[in-house]
Amino acid sequence: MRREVPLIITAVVGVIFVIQYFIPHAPFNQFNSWFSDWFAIIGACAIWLGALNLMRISADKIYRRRSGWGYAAIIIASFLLIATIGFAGGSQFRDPGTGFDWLYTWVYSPLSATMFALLAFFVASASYRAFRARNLEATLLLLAAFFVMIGRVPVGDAIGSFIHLPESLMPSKITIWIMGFINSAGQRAIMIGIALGIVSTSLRIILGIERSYLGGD
Amino acid sequence: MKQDLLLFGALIVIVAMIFLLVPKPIVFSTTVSYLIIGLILLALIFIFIRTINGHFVGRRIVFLFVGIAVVLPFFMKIHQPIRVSPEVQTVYDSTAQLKPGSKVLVSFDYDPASAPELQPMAESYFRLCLEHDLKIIIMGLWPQGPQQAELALQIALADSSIVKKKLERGIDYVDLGFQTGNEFVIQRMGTDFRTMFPRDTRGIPYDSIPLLRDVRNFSNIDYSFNLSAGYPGTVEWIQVAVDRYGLKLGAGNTGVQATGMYPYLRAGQLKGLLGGLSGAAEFERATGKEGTATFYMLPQSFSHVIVIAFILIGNAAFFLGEKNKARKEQK
Amino acid sequence: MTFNSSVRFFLKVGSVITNRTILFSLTLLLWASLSAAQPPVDSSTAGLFNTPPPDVTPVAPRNLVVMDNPNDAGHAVIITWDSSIDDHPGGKVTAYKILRSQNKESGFAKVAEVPAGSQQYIDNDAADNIPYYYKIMAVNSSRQAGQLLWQVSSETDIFGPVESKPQWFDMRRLNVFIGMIILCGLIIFYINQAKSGKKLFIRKIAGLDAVDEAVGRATEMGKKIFFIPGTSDMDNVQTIAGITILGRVAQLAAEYETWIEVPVSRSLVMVTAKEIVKEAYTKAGRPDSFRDEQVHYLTDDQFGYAAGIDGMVVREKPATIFFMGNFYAESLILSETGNSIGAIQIAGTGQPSQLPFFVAACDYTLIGEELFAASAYLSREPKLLGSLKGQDIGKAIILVAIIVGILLESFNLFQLSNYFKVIG
Amino acid sequence: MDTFGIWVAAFLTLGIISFLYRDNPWYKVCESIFVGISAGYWFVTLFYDNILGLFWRGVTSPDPHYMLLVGAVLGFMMLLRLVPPIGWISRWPLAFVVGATAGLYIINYFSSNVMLQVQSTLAPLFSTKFGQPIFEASLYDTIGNLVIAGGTFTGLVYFFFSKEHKGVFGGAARIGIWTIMITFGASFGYTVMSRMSLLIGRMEFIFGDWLRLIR
Repeated sequence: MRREVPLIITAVVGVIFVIQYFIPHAPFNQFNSWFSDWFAIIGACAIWLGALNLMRISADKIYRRRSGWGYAAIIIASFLLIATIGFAGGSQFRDPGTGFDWLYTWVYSPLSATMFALLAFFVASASYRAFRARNLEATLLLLAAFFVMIGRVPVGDAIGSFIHLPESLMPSKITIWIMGFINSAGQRAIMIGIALGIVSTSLRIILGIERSYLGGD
Repeated sequence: MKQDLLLFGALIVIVAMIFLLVPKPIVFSTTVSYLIIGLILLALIFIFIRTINGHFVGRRIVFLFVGIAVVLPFFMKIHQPIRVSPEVQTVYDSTAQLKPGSKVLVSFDYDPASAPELQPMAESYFRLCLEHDLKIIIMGLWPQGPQQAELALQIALADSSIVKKKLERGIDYVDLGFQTGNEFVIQRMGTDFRTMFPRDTRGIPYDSIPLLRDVRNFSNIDYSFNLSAGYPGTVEWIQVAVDRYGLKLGAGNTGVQATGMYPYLRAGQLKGLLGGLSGAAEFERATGKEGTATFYMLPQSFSHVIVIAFILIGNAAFFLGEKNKARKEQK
Repeated sequence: MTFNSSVRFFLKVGSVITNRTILFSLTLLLWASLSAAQPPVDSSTAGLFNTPPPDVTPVAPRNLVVMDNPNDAGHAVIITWDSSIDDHPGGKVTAYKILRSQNKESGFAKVAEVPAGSQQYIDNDAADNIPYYYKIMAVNSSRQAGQLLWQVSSETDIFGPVESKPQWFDMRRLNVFIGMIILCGLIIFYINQAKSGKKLFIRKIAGLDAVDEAVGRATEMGKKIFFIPGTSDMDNVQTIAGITILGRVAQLAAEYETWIEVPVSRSLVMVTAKEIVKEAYTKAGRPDSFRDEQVHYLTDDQFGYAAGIDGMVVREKPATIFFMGNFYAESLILSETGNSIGAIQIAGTGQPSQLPFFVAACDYTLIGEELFAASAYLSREPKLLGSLKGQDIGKAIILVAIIVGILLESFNLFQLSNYFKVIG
Repeated sequence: MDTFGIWVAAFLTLGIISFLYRDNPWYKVCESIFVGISAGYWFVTLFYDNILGLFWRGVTSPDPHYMLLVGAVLGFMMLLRLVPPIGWISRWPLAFVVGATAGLYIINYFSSNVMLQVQSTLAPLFSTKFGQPIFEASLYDTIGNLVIAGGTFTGLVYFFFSKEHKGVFGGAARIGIWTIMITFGASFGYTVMSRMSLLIGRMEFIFGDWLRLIR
């Protein structure tokens, strides 16, 4: 019951979802959108498990006075704050002017955007450290990055016309060429490879060969 | 801990000083701007010499320079030339060549986190459509997308040449809002828009909106522009709307995503692409109206130069280091 | 157009007599007489507000074909026609009206109006298994300031009956079907062959050879191992591939008695990862060492998750970090922070846009397909290795198709790419 | 309220940026707020959008979608994890999700990534389109077409697992990994751009909206 039933479910559902693509007849044409709805509902149920886990681990930290328990308290407090405001707000909870919207605009968004913006710094430090012409592969990586970087800003072409480069060798032109041809080729190879890997992995899952996601008995 | 508190204190003092003492806004004259650039260059040369002597700079120095390179150009007055690349020109041409009254579907598939790159595109795209009397249909596959659309729309509508046209919501443009379901939304729109968007954001039924009277599915859309920052986004639009329903699609992407779009661009599945902030700036150039993206391009160029400078420094040090090593081994 | 005017047209054309014009004119005459023989039903000149100017009535379209729309879920009839000869820019057709009835004699109602130039309409409102009759009306109308000035039209014959039906197989996708059968067949074939004991070679994958070393180093240093399964949910095969690798890594960690911690951003992934780690500890013979808090949830939010992990990384300084699964922009935030504390980092993702960052910031990176090969590589289970072989043969077929196809197309011999088109 | 909001946002923005210097209490506070607020944000949003909006409204509408009940049953089974003795039932919905995902992915990736990408790779080398005169394309396009064909081909060779990368095959695989490395470099360089723009956006907030130093 604990292992066999799930394996059968996976196999049957897997096959149905493959063949639905070829069958325009009802109900097969509906499966795709049904699944997206179902998954949305399952996910919304499952987030309770995650939220409870977060609360439990944080509460445990506070209870045992582990290092940084004060920050665990902030996690619980901010979670409860937004959840309370959200649920108190009813179905109009995120309309402009509500507390939820305020938290979204002035707390959530700036935090998100700043975390995202940290990437600017990390991109710089990563390229400073990693882009060294150690061997041929690393040199190619470096050169491609270099050309695309200067080709994507007006400064690149300004330098190009300053040293009288012919039109076809302008950094922006080289960038377009690299992006349009070499990059397309590399992306394509990677994409086809990934697709084959995904087909194979999915097939192993449907056949029940890859079953570790089910855990033990 | 003590050190941290000291630093926080210093920061508070600086902020207070800025608020109380510094005149606002700050604008550097061109001479001062070039002087600052010179100083930064000197600092870089200093770092370069130190690195050659074997003192590698730490991450924090790199961070500091990136910060400076992004912030200082805000106050500078320097003009830089911008060239329009073909994929950007295609978006412009495909849109500008539409007959007045043609319907353009603009999907907003991003959130505020990607706004710095995509918002300028949205603004200048709306402006272009409205100037050419195209009818705009707005929708979003990301929950916060339509809010971003409204922000961009307000800016485009406030443009003096567009105010004159006295455009009306529901007749010249309409916002259908957000719908959950990712690519399935696109798929269902392939047969009927109405099933996915029974009402617009104001709650007016689909059938009562004059603009949408003859719009049933993608076959009634003359061009579509998708602003995307990830999933669901341009890839899904291509896979469903373009491949299955033959929609003509152009896209504005974040710089990261844009690389992945080139295969589609070459395969002709995508008609035009604005990639990242430079794509936005080029588009502003193509439309002949410079805006936020062009203003952002200066810090952009600066920070690029800084990153390239550090790559060069790192490589020079690496090569000289190798040479030293080889010399030692010979001895 | 009347018979007389056709004749006049014929005479005019006839003044320059060549073989082609004779043929053309005869065809035209034949058609004109046919259309004249069937007086248009609604060649009405019914002026609505104004009387229309003379000679504005368009000729009805020809060659109407109505049939069930193929390869669909039913409820659709496809109607095609050849444009009216008056349908050209500046011509006498402004639109076509499609009329439908369940009765051949009467009851025709408009189902749609399409602009001039159209030659096809799909009626998506048809009920299944009900016979319908169709006719098309070429319309010429004039408007001024939104007001209809006048409208004239002429109709075709009635066509039908036609019934809409759903189909059981989408013939347009036959090529995808055949391709998929071949690829899946190959994989299954080689899985079976591997089961029967045939030895299979697998090339070295550096990133996976380093797993032992990475876990070992954490053990030596007495530090933790972090395993980050990405920010996608269980509805992504990359996540499943990632947490499959977690099983092998966790077992190794359990054997070495090293603490492995898995912060996740999706609740379903948390549930699954818990099962997997627990099972790994059981397999390693240490079921009691497993602690529930080893796998814990942070937040569904991409950047909230990254902020949380960054904090954990700098505070707990793990010796080894694995990134396996689907990543977006957080990839570099996480791996640069990991790099700054000097952890060994092994990453794997099938997200092409994030691979460059992992390559730059991690010690080892599994590129795309290598991520999906990892579970076979690490376990050396024959069945899994067999599937890799099947994949490779599929790849070989693609390579041959690329060479042959490009050559054929280069010399204009055959357009092989058409067979790879995905329609519908 | 907005002025206060700007100050809160500035506090949080600088707090996150302070992480670049090193881990510190300010960052820790911001991080904890971020984890808590974002977890709560999705918790609330998913409840309203998916459970109330999608499921409840779908089932109670005048034209009810009873198929949504399947999702609700599966979701409920998931929640049985909270009852340890029958927690194993939660494997059923999981098996369902994994099965459906596997099925959908086989098809989606096979049709979009294999078929379509192969289709676009199969293009004439010396002309822009099938049916055009054979040597019609410019040198620029011809070289490009050769690069695409060769790069895709050798890139795929690199991914072969069951054959040792030796001899001619190994040579092709090596060219393949070069192509892939150039691709990575190009993607990286291209990305630097958009990462910088994100930072520019944040800095404009700090120096413009908050400190009001920019025109």
